[in-house]
Amino acid sequence: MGSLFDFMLPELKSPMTGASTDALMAFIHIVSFIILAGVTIAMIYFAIKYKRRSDDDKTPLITHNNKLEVTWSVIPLLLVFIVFGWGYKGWLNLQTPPDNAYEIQVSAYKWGWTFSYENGAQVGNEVHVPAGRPVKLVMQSQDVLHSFFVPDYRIKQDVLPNRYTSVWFQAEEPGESQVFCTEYCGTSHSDMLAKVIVHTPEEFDTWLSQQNTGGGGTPAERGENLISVQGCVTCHSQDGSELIGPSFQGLWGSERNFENAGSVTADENYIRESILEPSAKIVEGYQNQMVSYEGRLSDDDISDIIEYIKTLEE
Amino acid sequence: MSEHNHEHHISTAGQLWAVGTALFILTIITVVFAKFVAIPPPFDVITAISIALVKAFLVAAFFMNLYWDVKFNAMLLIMAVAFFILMISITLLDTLYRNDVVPSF
Amino acid sequence: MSTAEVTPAETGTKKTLKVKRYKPSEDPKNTYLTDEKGLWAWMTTVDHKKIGLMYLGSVTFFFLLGGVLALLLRTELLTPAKTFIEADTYNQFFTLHGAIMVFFVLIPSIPAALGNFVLPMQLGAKDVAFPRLNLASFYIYVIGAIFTFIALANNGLDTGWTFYTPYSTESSSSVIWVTLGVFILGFSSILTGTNFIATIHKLRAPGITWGKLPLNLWALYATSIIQVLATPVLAITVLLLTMERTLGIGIFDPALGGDPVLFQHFFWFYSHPAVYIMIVPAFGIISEVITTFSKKHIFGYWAIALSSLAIAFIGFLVWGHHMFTSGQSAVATTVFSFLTFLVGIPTGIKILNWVATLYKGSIEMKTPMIYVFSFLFIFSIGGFTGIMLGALSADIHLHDTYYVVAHFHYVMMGGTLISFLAGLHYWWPKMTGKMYNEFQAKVGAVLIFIGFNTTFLPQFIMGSQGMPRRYYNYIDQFTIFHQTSTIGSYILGVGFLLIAYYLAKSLIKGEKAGSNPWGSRGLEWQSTSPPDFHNFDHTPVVINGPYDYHKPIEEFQLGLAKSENDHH
Amino acid sequence: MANHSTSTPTHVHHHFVDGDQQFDTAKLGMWIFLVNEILFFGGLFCAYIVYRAWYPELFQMAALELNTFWGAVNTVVLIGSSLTVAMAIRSAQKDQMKGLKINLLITIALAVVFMVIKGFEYSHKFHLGIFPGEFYTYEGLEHPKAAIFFSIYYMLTGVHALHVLIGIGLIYWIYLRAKRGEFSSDYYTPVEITGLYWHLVDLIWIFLFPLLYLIE
Repeated sequence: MGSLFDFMLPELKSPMTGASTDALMAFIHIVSFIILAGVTIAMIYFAIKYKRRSDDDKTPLITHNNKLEVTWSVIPLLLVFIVFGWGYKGWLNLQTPPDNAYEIQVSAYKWGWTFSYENGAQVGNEVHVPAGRPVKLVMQSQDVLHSFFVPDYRIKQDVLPNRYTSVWFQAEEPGESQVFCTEYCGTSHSDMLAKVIVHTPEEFDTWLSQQNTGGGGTPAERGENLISVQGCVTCHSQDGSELIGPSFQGLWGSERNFENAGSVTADENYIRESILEPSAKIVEGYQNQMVSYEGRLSDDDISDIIEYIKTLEE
Repeated sequence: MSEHNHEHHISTAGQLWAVGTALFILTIITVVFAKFVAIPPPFDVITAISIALVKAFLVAAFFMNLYWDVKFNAMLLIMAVAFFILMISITLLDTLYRNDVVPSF
Repeated sequence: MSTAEVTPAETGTKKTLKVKRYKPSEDPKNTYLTDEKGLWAWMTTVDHKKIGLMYLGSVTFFFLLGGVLALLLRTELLTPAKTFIEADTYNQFFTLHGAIMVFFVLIPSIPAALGNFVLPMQLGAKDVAFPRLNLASFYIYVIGAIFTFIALANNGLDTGWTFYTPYSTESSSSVIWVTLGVFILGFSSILTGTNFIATIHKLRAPGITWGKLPLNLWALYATSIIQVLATPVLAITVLLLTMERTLGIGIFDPALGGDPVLFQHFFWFYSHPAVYIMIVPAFGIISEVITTFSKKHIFGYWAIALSSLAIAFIGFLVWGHHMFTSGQSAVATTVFSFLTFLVGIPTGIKILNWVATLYKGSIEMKTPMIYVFSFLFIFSIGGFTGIMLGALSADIHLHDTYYVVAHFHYVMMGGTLISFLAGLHYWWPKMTGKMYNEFQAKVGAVLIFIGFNTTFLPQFIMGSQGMPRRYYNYIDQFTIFHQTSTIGSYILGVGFLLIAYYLAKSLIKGEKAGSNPWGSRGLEWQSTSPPDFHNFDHTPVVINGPYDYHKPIEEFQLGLAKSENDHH
Repeated sequence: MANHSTSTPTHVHHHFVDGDQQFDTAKLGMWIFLVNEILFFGGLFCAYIVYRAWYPELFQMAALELNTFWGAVNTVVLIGSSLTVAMAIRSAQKDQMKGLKINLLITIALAVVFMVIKGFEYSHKFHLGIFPGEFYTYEGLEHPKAAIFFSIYYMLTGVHALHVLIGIGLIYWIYLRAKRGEFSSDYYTPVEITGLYWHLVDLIWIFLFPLLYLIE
């Protein structure tokens, strides 16, 4: 049985995200196989045993049996509840990256992937990650929908324009894994591939430091530059002092309460929304005065600013 | 089947005019409420929709004759509205809660 | 002449009617096929049987088109990268294969083609409630098809049948022609559904109470409800998409500030229930065939009847399970997953009831019954893999892989199409009055079963190993699975050719079928083959249920001694 | 064809037992069609509600661009036409053929008034540069999604207006048939089911009016 499952699934390289999935799939396959075998055997057995002898065969009148109906409704119901709970638990784990996850920005486009690191390094169609450490990918698309899929890690997440989505994994051993795009995106959809390359932590650090970080420094440095160039600093301080708008200091990850929309934890999507649609959520105690920066900042600019704001975390 | 000769209901002119007048008055009320009476949100929307529902009920029950008609036709209308509400409420489950990472229940 | 106590559908009170036995002629002189002749008479007919046959012809034509596309796709996938067509052509082919099979074949196949033919007959009615509307919905279908052909001649379509924005708003192919075609086609579906609901409610022969309604009609009833409730949302969705492309209204296009995930909600609000539009009528056929060939009362009539309605209802609440990875909110994902499992239960109940029906039956393995056995096996696999895909963490891994492709082919092709074939072989003698070659038909059924599993079983494995769907190119490790799958598809192709051959031959050389070759108790079999223009000699009177195989056939051949409106 | 005997009126099709069954069936069919209409508009209302929940301030700002007075007038006009259709059916039921024709004509007139007012509203907006979708050029609204509000506005009112136009056609057809004397208290099924359609058009507007015009 074990070897059959090994045949069905690729080798699991991120047990933290995939172990529960694999166990659940094995469970469903086994239970399904038993029931399917039961149904098939019953069918074939009846077909042979009750083969028509003559055209005048008399059959008994059996209309229904409520006990039987209840039994075969309730047992499957219990089974699917187990499956639901199991799937839900595994999925919840996939939705909640560990706090110490190493973050990499992902940009998807027709037809390729760009991975950006904290130090400004950018790599195309290859994402290098350290082994034994959770890695979180914060993704967005530059054009149509894409989807980031690594079969070895049992993870998948659509990549959308205008929004961030994220996915995480923890590869335990150095090695390579295949990345596919699984949301149809046109001509070269099937060539929109990438590789995850897992290094030992030491090798990873060496690799990262060797990367050309390009002009303008790290995303955070570029972000710092942008907020003064774009004039954000006129209204938003970086040291906690009160100006027209809320300060950037301590913004990242804090609980924001709004005049008009409940509260959220400040994350990428919140900051992005605040830049592009400032009036959507007004922080308590402030006026709706900011204008939208849509069209004035590119998606990369916004990502850079977010990176900078992250460094101002208290 | 032919024994089943139910009479078609015929509304009197008075009934129809009464319903029409009620609809006119409700229209005026809803405009007055919206424009001249300051109702704090979200009760302004609730008021406007409630008045619209009353108007819709009047039209469906009396102009469309559902009040006197076989119940199945009324059930069809209710079913349509119910599925419309299902469609909206489930869609809102997504669009309103996109920021919460983990369901809060 | 005798009397019978029946409950007419309308009043609900018992009354006594004068009835007499009418034994259908084994060699009818006047049938609906001889009644009106000539092309013009066919094209303007309001006879539900002829309209059903016209649908059958169109569906067959589109099935051939979609099937050839499928074979071309499978051939291209024999090797990684280019085998014989370019990536863009491949993308167009899989889009058209999907769109044609869904909109032009699966949705109308059972309700509009077979349903149109048998529904009034199973009710003992002379026609559907609105015969002219019925003809209109056929022509609306034709117009929708013409729009699609215009698109074909004009850049084709490369968005996938799902039309996801923003790809579909940017695509340079003729999306608008197809969306308009789908919009028009939707009305055909809506009108058919409207017609069927009204017919089942109002035109039941004396004595057919809800408890004596054949399960095929319960299934068509549930289907019609879904058609009426869901199809308008498809209409508005494709209309909005058309506007998005022409005016840039921005509701779904992220470049204009819209939300692509909202489009997916709109799309799947129709397209998930549409899956039930395709599969629920298949359930109806299975119930008819399995009782006929085991000569036995159906087991759990109400369980099967009501589970169709339950599926129709719950089917509306689960559309978001197509969107677990789309970026929809966690709350919605959780709710959708939970509801998805609920829809699996009534389906499972049906399967078990059918198997229980076989118990102590008198089982004859004629061709339709072989298809039913294929169906039970294949559809069960489709159902179990559906449970797999409903489980959140497993779906994250399997979504948009070949596992999903295999799953919906097991459900749609293995479920709907195989039961369509069961129904076609079952009612073929009634429709044409001719019998096909039983041996060749059995070979065909076995070929379909083998070809089907060879094609799609490997797809489960490669999908679970990570092969994404809609891929023109693939990495080498999947080659063996793709090649096996392609070989399977050729076997399927041969199977379908064989079926086409012996069915066509039966029209010319087939033996006379006789009015009731299977010894069925169903009302549609108590008339001549092919039936009279008015379906029955006398307005039928029904005192027994359609599955009362313990009663003699004479009790199923009763008609009003004198019709109340003198129409026979 | 079946031989129609004298006991069955000619308007009864051969597959019905009698006129009552035919009337009930036609009405049931129309109601099922109305279910489909409600869900057709339901999709648009769904888009409206989703965007309204996302951008409530946009809807409040944008509603000020719509003319409540003319919206209210149109509501009254449409309710009036619903009333006259109901009166037309009553006339048919009572065999008052003259009343039937007059009421149908008034209904058509009111529907035309509705369309004319709608036309003025549209042309006023076009004049300001409020076009649907990407042709939107109006600068009076400081909101990045202003164009989307008006897209939804144009879709809702546009699809509704299309239904009004179809309704005018249908009622005119009924009027012509009434003029030919096809209807009587025994047979007025087409009048009744066209009336049902027209009431639905009214029903939709009853919700459109507060949702679009009356948000402050």
